[in-house]
Amino acid sequence: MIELENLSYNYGGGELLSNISMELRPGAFHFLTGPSGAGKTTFLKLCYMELIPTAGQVRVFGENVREMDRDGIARARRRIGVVHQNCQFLDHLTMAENIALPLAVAGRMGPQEMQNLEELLVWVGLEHRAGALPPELSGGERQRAALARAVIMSPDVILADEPTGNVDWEMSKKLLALLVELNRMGKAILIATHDLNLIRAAKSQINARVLRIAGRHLQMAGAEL
Amino acid sequence: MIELENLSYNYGGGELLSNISMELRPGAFHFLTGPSGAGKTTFLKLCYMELIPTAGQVRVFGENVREMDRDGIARARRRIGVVHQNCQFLDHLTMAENIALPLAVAGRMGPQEMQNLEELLVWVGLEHRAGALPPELSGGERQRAALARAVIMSPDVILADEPTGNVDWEMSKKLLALLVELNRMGKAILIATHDLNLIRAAKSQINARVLRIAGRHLQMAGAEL
Amino acid sequence: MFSEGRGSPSANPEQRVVPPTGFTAHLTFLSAAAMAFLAVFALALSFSAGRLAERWATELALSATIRISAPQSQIPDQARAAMKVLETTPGIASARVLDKAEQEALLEPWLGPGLPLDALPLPRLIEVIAEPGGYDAEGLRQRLAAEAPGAVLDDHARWRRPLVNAARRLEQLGWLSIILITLTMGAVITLAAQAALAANAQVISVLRLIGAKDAFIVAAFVRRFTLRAVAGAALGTGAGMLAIALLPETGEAGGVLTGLGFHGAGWLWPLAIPLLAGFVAFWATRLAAFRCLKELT
Amino acid sequence: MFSEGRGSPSANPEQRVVPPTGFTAHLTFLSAAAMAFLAVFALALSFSAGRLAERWATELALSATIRISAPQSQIPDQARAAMKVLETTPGIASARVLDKAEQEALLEPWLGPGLPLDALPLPRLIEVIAEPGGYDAEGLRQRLAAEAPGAVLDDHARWRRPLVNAARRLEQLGWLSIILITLTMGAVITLAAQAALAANAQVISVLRLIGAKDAFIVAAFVRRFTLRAVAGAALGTGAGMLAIALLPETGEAGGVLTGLGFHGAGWLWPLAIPLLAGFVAFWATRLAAFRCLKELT
Ligand SMILES: Nc1ncnc2c1ncn2[C@@H]1O[C@H](COP(=O)(O)OP(=O)(O)OP(=O)(O)O)[C@@H](O)[C@H]1O
Ligand SMILES: Nc1ncnc2c1ncn2[C@@H]1O[C@H](COP(=O)(O)OP(=O)(O)OP(=O)(O)O)[C@@H](O)[C@H]1O
Ligand SMILES: [Mg+2]
Ligand SMILES: [Mg+2]
Repeated sequence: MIELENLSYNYGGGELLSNISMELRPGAFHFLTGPSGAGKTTFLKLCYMELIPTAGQVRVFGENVREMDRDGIARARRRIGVVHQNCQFLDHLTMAENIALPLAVAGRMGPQEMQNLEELLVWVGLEHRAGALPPELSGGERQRAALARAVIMSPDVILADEPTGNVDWEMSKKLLALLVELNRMGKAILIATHDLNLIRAAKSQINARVLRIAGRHLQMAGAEL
Repeated sequence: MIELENLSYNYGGGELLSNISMELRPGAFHFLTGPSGAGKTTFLKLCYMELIPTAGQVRVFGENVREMDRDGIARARRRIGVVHQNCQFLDHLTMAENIALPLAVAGRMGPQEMQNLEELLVWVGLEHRAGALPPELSGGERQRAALARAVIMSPDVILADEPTGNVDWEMSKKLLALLVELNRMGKAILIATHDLNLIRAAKSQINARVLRIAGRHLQMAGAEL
Repeated sequence: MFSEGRGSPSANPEQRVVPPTGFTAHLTFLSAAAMAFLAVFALALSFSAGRLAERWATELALSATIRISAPQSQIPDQARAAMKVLETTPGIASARVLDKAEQEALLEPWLGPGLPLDALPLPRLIEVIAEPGGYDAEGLRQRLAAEAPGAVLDDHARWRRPLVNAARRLEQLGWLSIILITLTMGAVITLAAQAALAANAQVISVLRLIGAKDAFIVAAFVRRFTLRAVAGAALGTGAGMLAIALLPETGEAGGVLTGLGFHGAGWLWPLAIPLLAGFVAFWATRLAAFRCLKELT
Repeated sequence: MFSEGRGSPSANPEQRVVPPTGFTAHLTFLSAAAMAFLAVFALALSFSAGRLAERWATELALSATIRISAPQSQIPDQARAAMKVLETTPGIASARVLDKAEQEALLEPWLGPGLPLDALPLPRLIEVIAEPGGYDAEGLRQRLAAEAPGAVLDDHARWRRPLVNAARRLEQLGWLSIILITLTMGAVITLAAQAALAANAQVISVLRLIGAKDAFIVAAFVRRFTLRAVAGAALGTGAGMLAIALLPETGEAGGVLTGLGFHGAGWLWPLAIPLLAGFVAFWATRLAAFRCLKELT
């Protein structure tokens, strides 16, 4: 669903990612690791078309990103759920409205969706904070809300950047369980994380692959975990 | 240096923290844990006077927070280094300028301080990013910069909220070593974190105490870790 | 979700995604109001000056006299000659030789009543009425000098012409101010829109992230800013019209300018100001928003 | 650190902590410029109208005449009585009975030269020159009617008074516009400052966190906004003055108003506009900043 082909990227200085190829197929569950500053966030941004590669190709749902116009990118993004590393919300809307925002923007606010929203709020443990405004949330609550917003549209691909950086281990396991269930429904999932415990827990449940960015290249890791 | 006495706090709704007492003495090294949304960030904000308790007392450097005026609070904050959970910077200044900002604001920009700045940048692994602007940094780099800014004034107390949430384990150990060294120099340190590995690593090096917020109260933990 | 709040928002979620208030909002509203207020005054000034110029020009046109002082015997000939000249002068509506009675009435204030005018060698007077556009007084003078040497054109309203010019200038100044004010309003609204977009960079990036199209984002901002500019301009216009209506009335006798204001259908003109503000705001915001979105990549 | 950049910033770090640009900055600059531009025109209008009123008032003051038409025998007595009345009338600078020669010159245009005036029962004329403040014409008329029944005051410039009033009104309108413009400028700068503070909420919270005092933060914003308002107003004033200097000159003959502009030392007045803008900006920003900081806790 997302293919990178001989992709390179730099922010104007030296090359950050070099000659990387990857394919994210339906039903795949990938972790992305690497030291801080290695380029994990950059990698994800390339996948959801916030950045355009300096060399090589990115194909999203079969379309070459370079050839997509801005509306095309918007359409493709509706099929990709993203959890940003520093999750941002519309500060004047309640959390429930924020989580439902992708539905509102896409004009899909039927009763079925409202039902899903309720369930999702319970799953991420935010049912009691549904009416709060984003600045009133704790760090972990924000991260959970961001994950809920990413999956509300039932997207084909979920890209999450450090989704458990601010939550405790119990909550991390709950969030992982949500992602695993979505994965079993056929969604492709790519998670950037530092949390080795999370990776271990996932590997015990499903067939997760671990990619590692090191020295500008993408390596397969996993055996050592 | 910071004393809480029968402190309670609520954001207008139900009580979040209730009847909490604590004393942070020179040379103390405390961890603060608890589930997401328990009130760790709120607790730290009470310690650095961003919030005023709804009941009970907070004394900072011997002065009652309720009786301090805004300039008094500003003066006290110069002796407290804070790492916010979502670290914020002045986006138009370089990282080096941002880290040196407390010195600039206090009018202490001598050559000795410049020397310290260089060393600190190396320690947090940002020497190659000193000239970058904050939006150009990765999540982990921002967190390290925030820690550097918190300690540049050589404050008497360091309060850090999830300072290793976005960095890998190697870097976490390095940052911990920095904090341990500062603690050995007599600084009081209070760290809110979910990272049990970090707490374990600290306990193996120094006499760290673990406080846990659960059910509105502050408990001593640690034996089980 | 989106079901409380105004109207039926699930149909128009773009109405809610932009924060409802904020200083840029006040700024747009207030600058539109202030500009509209000033524009009403400029408009009133233009209209009043225009009317004043009109009136002065009319008075000017009614007040020329030709006096023929010559030996009594030559007077009838010269009067005829002068009349002939006047007939062929463009811009003269009519000319008429005053009869004895009229001339007596004119002289009375100077000489007192009951004067034996018949016994006096009085000059003959011709009253000249010009057309609204006026005539070439200098040319007429030269032609009169040639045809009727005793004829003297007393353009006694001539000194008023500068006043008419002044009034016309004032009218132009009013329109110039309106143009300036409109441009300023456009610039202020554009910048306010850009400030709002910059302040809402987070809103925009969130909307982008969840797959909102540019048109959706732009519509949200444009709608809000246009409404705000129209509302502000309407308020300012209303306040301006009220202020002008409340200006102390000195009556027609006091000259048109002292009665600064609108007459009759003139009161409809200021109502165009909010429409103009809305038009300016719509395009200013739209262009600013699309440019801003393009820059954000 | 803080050593590159402008000046010696380590001494003045507050100059660098506020982002140097941003839309609110442009907004402040531009609104100050636009307001100053309009203010220059309003000022020129006031001055020109004031001069016009002055001139018309002076002309008015020089042009009254009293005509005494009575049986020849009573004329000298009534003339004396009228002179006595005039002497005791406040606001009259001088009055003088015209002699035969002068009266002849006055009548010449009406009657032609070489008139046997001695043979005519001419009324006597008194030229009245008023003081700049003018006099009470109605009161004078009533007193003359009592003391010298044959005396008629011909206040033949009376119809000009509405013009003078109009000019005075125009002058007031100019000053009113200046007040409006100043208030608008103050409001716009205040809101721009608040918008800037709101947009820089992050800057403020960072500075708070690292122990910056309120005065430090306020100084940074106030300084920037004051400089920006002064610079904008200076530009606008300069542009306005240039525009006025370039207005087509119609000369003194064309009336003062058509020569809209400043004379001599009048050119110094617009220079006060940037100072006023700076003053307004300083206080508007200062108050807005302290209020904003108080609200942020
Ligand atoms: N806009 C930018 N301009 C220039 N350099 C950038 C920009 N964004 C990121 N970088 C640099 O690129 C490198 C990789 O950044 P990235 O955010 O992808 O790292 P990361 O792997 O996500 O790290 P972390 O685990 O700390 O979040 C970092 O050194 C960062 O400073
Ligand atoms: N400004 C606020 N207004 C209302 N409620 C708030 C506000 N800030 C925080 N809260 C609520 O108070 C609770 C505690 O928040 P706090 O940020 O202290 O949690 P935390 O322990 O730091 O959690 P985390 O580990 O997720 O960062 C949360 O439920 C949060 O939603
Ligand atoms: Mg990252
Ligand atoms: Mg927290």
